[in-house]
Amino acid sequence: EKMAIRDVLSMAMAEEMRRDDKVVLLGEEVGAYHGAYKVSRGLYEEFGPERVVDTPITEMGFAGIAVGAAMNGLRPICEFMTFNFSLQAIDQVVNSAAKGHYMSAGILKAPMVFRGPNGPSKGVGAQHSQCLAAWYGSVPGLKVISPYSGEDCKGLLKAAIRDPNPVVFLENELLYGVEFEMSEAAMKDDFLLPIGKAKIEREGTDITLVGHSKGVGIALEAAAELEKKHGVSCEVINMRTIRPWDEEAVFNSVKKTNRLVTVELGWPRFGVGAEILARVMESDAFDYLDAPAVRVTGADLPTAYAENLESLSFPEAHNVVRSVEKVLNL
Amino acid sequence: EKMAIRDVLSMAMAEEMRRDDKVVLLGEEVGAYHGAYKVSRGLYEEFGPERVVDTPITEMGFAGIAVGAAMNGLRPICEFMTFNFSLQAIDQVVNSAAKGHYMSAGILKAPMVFRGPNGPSKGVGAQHSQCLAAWYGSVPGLKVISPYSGEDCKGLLKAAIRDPNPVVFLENELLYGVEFEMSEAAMKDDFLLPIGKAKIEREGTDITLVGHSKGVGIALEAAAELEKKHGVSCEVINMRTIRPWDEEAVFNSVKKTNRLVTVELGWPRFGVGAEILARVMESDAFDYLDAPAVRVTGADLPTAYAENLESLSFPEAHNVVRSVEKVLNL
Amino acid sequence: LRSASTATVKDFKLHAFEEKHGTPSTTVQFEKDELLAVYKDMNIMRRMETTASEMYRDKKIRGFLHLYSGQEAVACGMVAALRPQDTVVSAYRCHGWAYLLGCTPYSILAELAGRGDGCSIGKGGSMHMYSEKFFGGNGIVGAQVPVGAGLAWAHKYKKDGGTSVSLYGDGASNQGQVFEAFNIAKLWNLPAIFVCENNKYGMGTADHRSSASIEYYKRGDYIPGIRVDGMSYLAVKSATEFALEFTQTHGPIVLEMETYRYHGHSMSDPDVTYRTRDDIQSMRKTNDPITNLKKLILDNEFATEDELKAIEKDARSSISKDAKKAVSASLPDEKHLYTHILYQEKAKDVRGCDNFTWYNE
Amino acid sequence: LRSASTATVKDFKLHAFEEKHGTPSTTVQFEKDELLAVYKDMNIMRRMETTASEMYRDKKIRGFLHLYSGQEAVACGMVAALRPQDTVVSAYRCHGWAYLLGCTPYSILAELAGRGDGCSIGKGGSMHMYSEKFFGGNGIVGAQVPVGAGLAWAHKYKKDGGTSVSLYGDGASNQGQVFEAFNIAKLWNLPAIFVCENNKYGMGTADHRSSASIEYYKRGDYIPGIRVDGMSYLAVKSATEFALEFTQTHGPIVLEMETYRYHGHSMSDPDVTYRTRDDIQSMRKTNDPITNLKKLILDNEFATEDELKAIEKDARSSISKDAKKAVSASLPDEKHLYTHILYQEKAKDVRGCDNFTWYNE
Ligand SMILES: Cc1ncc(C[n+]2csc(CCOP(=O)(O)OP(=O)(O)O)c2C)c(N)n1
Ligand SMILES: Cc1ncc(C[n+]2csc(CCOP(=O)(O)OP(=O)(O)O)c2C)c(N)n1
Ligand SMILES: [Mg+2]
Ligand SMILES: [Mg+2]
Repeated sequence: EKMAIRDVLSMAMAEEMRRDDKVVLLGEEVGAYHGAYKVSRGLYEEFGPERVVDTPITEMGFAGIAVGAAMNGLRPICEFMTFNFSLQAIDQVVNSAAKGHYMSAGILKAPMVFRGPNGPSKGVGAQHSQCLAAWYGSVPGLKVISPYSGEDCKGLLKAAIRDPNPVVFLENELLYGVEFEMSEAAMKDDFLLPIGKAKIEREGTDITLVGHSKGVGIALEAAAELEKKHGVSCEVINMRTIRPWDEEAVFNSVKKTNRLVTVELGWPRFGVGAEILARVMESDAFDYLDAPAVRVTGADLPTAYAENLESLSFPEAHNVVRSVEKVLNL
Repeated sequence: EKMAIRDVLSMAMAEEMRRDDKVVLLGEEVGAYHGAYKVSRGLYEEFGPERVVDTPITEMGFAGIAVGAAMNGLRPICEFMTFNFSLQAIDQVVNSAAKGHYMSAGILKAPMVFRGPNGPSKGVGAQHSQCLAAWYGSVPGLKVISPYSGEDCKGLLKAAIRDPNPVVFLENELLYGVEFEMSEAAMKDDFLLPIGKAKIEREGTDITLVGHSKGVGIALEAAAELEKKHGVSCEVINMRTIRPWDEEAVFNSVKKTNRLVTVELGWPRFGVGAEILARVMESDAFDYLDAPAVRVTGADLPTAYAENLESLSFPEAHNVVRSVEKVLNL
Repeated sequence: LRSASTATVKDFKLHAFEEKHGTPSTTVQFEKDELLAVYKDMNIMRRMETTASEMYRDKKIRGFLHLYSGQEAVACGMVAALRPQDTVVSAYRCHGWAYLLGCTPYSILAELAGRGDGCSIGKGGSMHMYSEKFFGGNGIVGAQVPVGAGLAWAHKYKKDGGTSVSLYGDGASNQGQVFEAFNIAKLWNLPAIFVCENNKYGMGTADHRSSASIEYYKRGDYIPGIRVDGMSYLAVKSATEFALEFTQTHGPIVLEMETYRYHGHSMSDPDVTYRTRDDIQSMRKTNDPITNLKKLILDNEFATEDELKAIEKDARSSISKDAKKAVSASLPDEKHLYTHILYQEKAKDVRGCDNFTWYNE
Repeated sequence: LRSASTATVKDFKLHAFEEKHGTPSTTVQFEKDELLAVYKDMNIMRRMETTASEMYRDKKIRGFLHLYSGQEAVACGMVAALRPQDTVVSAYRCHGWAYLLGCTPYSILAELAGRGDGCSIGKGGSMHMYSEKFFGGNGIVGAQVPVGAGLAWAHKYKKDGGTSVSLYGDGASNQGQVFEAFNIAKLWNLPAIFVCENNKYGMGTADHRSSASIEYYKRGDYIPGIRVDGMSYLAVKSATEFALEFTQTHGPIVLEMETYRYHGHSMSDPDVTYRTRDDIQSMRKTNDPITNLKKLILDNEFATEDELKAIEKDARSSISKDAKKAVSASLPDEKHLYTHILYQEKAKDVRGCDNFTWYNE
């Protein structure tokens, strides 16, 4: 069965809300309007205004309210219309939700999910295109998920909602309408995926491509092209989780393929790829590298609106292809 | 002449305020109270309440006001009592100040400085100990400075105030009271340092240590100890600027010493060291590495209050010594 | 034929006014040329938005597109009152403001089409337009309000006699930073006009669902406020003239403009869940800012129906010409990918999307 | 001797009250045992803070230390009225609240000394103390207020009859998120008491220098507010009893507690630039919450001067014993460096300060 990501996400939320009446959804336009991107379609009708709650446009306030509710027994899903707007609320995510459990030596607990679209969309300009994976990924006390496929979204959003810790769940607007194959298991309401485990999307022998979110799709596209063009066999790893990220999966793959390229849509500096390259260098996988790894990332600039400039601001398959060719000396 | 960092910073501000009457300082307690950490001592008396302006405890508001004032012809220095509180204002720094010039194709300009203590202090707990160097460092449109010595603070704060772009200037509370030697030149009111250039604090041949802020001090301490203990000659590089960081200086040093350890006080994941290791791997300096580089960082956890736990949360010279020993196989 | 006259506008509702503050005048003067020029502006603005919506449907405009139709009297009335030293900052619903404050319709439509001739060289898009006195155009709800207070601070500091105008919506009015800006503006006695353009909805949320009090002119608490008929050019002009004076002596003021948005929130808003077609139609029929102005002109015999029709037609044809030109203009030069990252600094070693793509100016 | 009585407290100032809301009573009942217990609590709180300040001077306490002395009647009066189902969240000036809501003085002093016996195992310190009903202790000014509204939302959702109390200072009152919390609390009709502990200063800034309106009980605008004599245990108790009832029917309420802080903002505040020793002394002499309570007890002949002296002495000696024990208690076990990073999950491969130091539980 094929399902669009937005429907998978709402299915995941609906199932968890059926299972546990402490699960509530709050955010701007999540209720009567069904979400700015229609991710919560049907939930208001099924669960009513007490559990699917429209908020004013006050991110810092409602994020803090979600934290308080989590600490007092609810399991809120706090939607940011986009994660760009979470910058207004990031103090609550970091200083209240993430650090509370530690500072209180276990007394405070904040079982909750912050979710919404992250990273670039199309034609929305500099203020609406930022990827926050690395920022949230750096914060101890959080878990951070960045899913790619339908199954990722189903299994990981459900796991995030059940997790007793604050989880940041980074969706991608460009994928909301994309349909992914769903296995029979994934359609069931007990389908969970483990947070912190990567997935090998495509096995390969010559080089490892590691990405998250839409970066995985770009890597897969590049892999197909490289196969065709050069007969190169790429192993593509879907990180799925940014914190804690699955080092072992990446290290093992590098040990097999001896080459590595990372793919992400965020800014290059101090990003996700930086951490991966650094960890590879610090680990025993390093000895297996036959060539230095390189990163494919968003360009190091704010996002322009015009299509031609925008398309140069975010990586496409050709950036990966070129990088692989360089790494493999093709 | 020796001067404490806090006095150097206030000297730098005073000189620039004398030079240009568009330079103003605003923030919590910067005026009559002279700053929570006495960094603005004397300014209120010399420049009066119109130019040294106390704000309410409303970071998002006064940061936005500073941005607006910069866009309308002033050159504000916006003090965050600590950069932890800048999380409440980070949207204004990123989405208004940093992106404005680009989005407007040059119409908007925000010549201003955001400054204050960044990173850990002593005994202040999890919410008051965060290093934001990597976060701000990732944002195009910003310049980010993280000085170490008295001369750094003098020359770079003055350069930041004169820079026509938004500059994030990350001080360190633990260094405020530390006295540094100031050259005659540095005591003059025309002393400027170039943003974006690193400084070799200590020449060496066997390994390169790269750090910023207090990390430089730790590296220097470790270098002395390594010299004594093993006769190892460390080259210590003070990054000074985080964005754009001086890749060339680091690459050149690595080409000479063939080994690298980074030192920072922030969280390890997606941090400053990650970017340095990644760039080294991506550059031709990589071929000169005789051993993989490793990072010394803060521990990957919120900061505990108790002294014994806190001291395990932030790197000290022994972490650098151990890392160098491993890299050099001593 | 007369060339000047006066009319009486709806009563203003006042909040926290004191004796010394005076009150805005409900008897408003106007001139023939003025009204005809404004009539032209309103028609251009309306037509520009309609054209933009068509361009969007034709996929000539991407991303978000927030249209200002229905709210023209607010921008026109305020700009009529502004003096050269004043400044303005708004949110993303900014085309009309950009037009009145210096961007040509062509440069606006070209911006929407993402072309190099756009007022932001195609780098900003619908939400990010600017001119010398217009500081945007801001896509982050509420963020422009402290920025506007900062503009006011600079006016005061420079003693240039300017006042800043900060526009925000009924939805945005609940943002904490709005209250932070209020507080500082009052403490520092800043020449700032805070303007809530209450168009009744923030996306799909009706005002009373987002705001515990919909008396937006009172939400400055200790800041005097005026509720203004935002569908009347004259009422807006009068309130703004008053407010400009006021701010130079008494500090900040809040204006609530009662207005309405005809289009969906943005072009992707199906606009079906929260109001009916009939609601919109009845507003269009009974209280449209352009129709209101037309009536004023006709009542004063400043022009005939036919003369006004001609203005409408001119607006239509000039916008249509601009639009055609805009969609066929060339894309921004690729070098603009990496210009304007920093001011007064050429791009140096800017990393592109892979390690083998670097940009230098 | 009587064992119960009533007294009349200062008039409450009310804001935005309606008929249906009723009013808090200025005639307040109390009992002998109650007052003596509160007298003991206040003395313990005061003594605990004085002792902490000494420990700080002896370098037994590090970092920040914000003392509550002068404000005891607020916490004691409120906690006296709270019911088991209610919850509380405060800022960093939280020792007194932690004590009244379940932390022993020993565990508090041990926390301040950074010891393993501390109420947060030494991981929190002065600003971060908690108990089952006390959600801290928050070092970020203003951040606790939305959190408190969230506690209230959960009460309402769970229908447990609880009300949340969120405390913030006169400085914090200007934070935007406070207004965001107000708005949502009113829209959702949350059982939330927002309490501004107006101790006249935020660090070195007097209330009128941080706040465009210092009528903090009015700053909820559309939310009813009460100004309360925060130096009177009975006034606070009465207002809180009223507010608890109120919130269960009418939603949020704002209480302003007029109080005073005797110590500097924190121990590093020299406390010389913004007020004089005399200011503090005169407050201590004329309107001290403990002295006020003492007078009430004596007037009602619930105890003799000597009996009260004995309570004071007991407090002193028990705190002194606790302090001695605290500073000699052992440091937290090093494993607690990496416990409690995540809930219900053992630390796994937590990176220490170098690549050769990793922690696992
Ligand atoms: C901080 C932030 N949150 C959410 C959004 C998404 N958003 C854009 S416009 C809007 C509605 C704003 O309504 P209002 O302030 O009434 O202005 P109007 O659109 O009616 O002009 C929302 C929720 C945003 N851009 N920024
Ligand atoms: C967001 C934020 N900004 C600044 C600070 C620094 N700070 C800590 S307490 C304080 C003063 C708060 O005053 P008030 O709210 O009146 O509370 P009081 O200390 O009087 O109890 C300040 C500025 C902080 N902790 N958090
Ligand atoms: Mg609106
Ligand atoms: Mg106070």
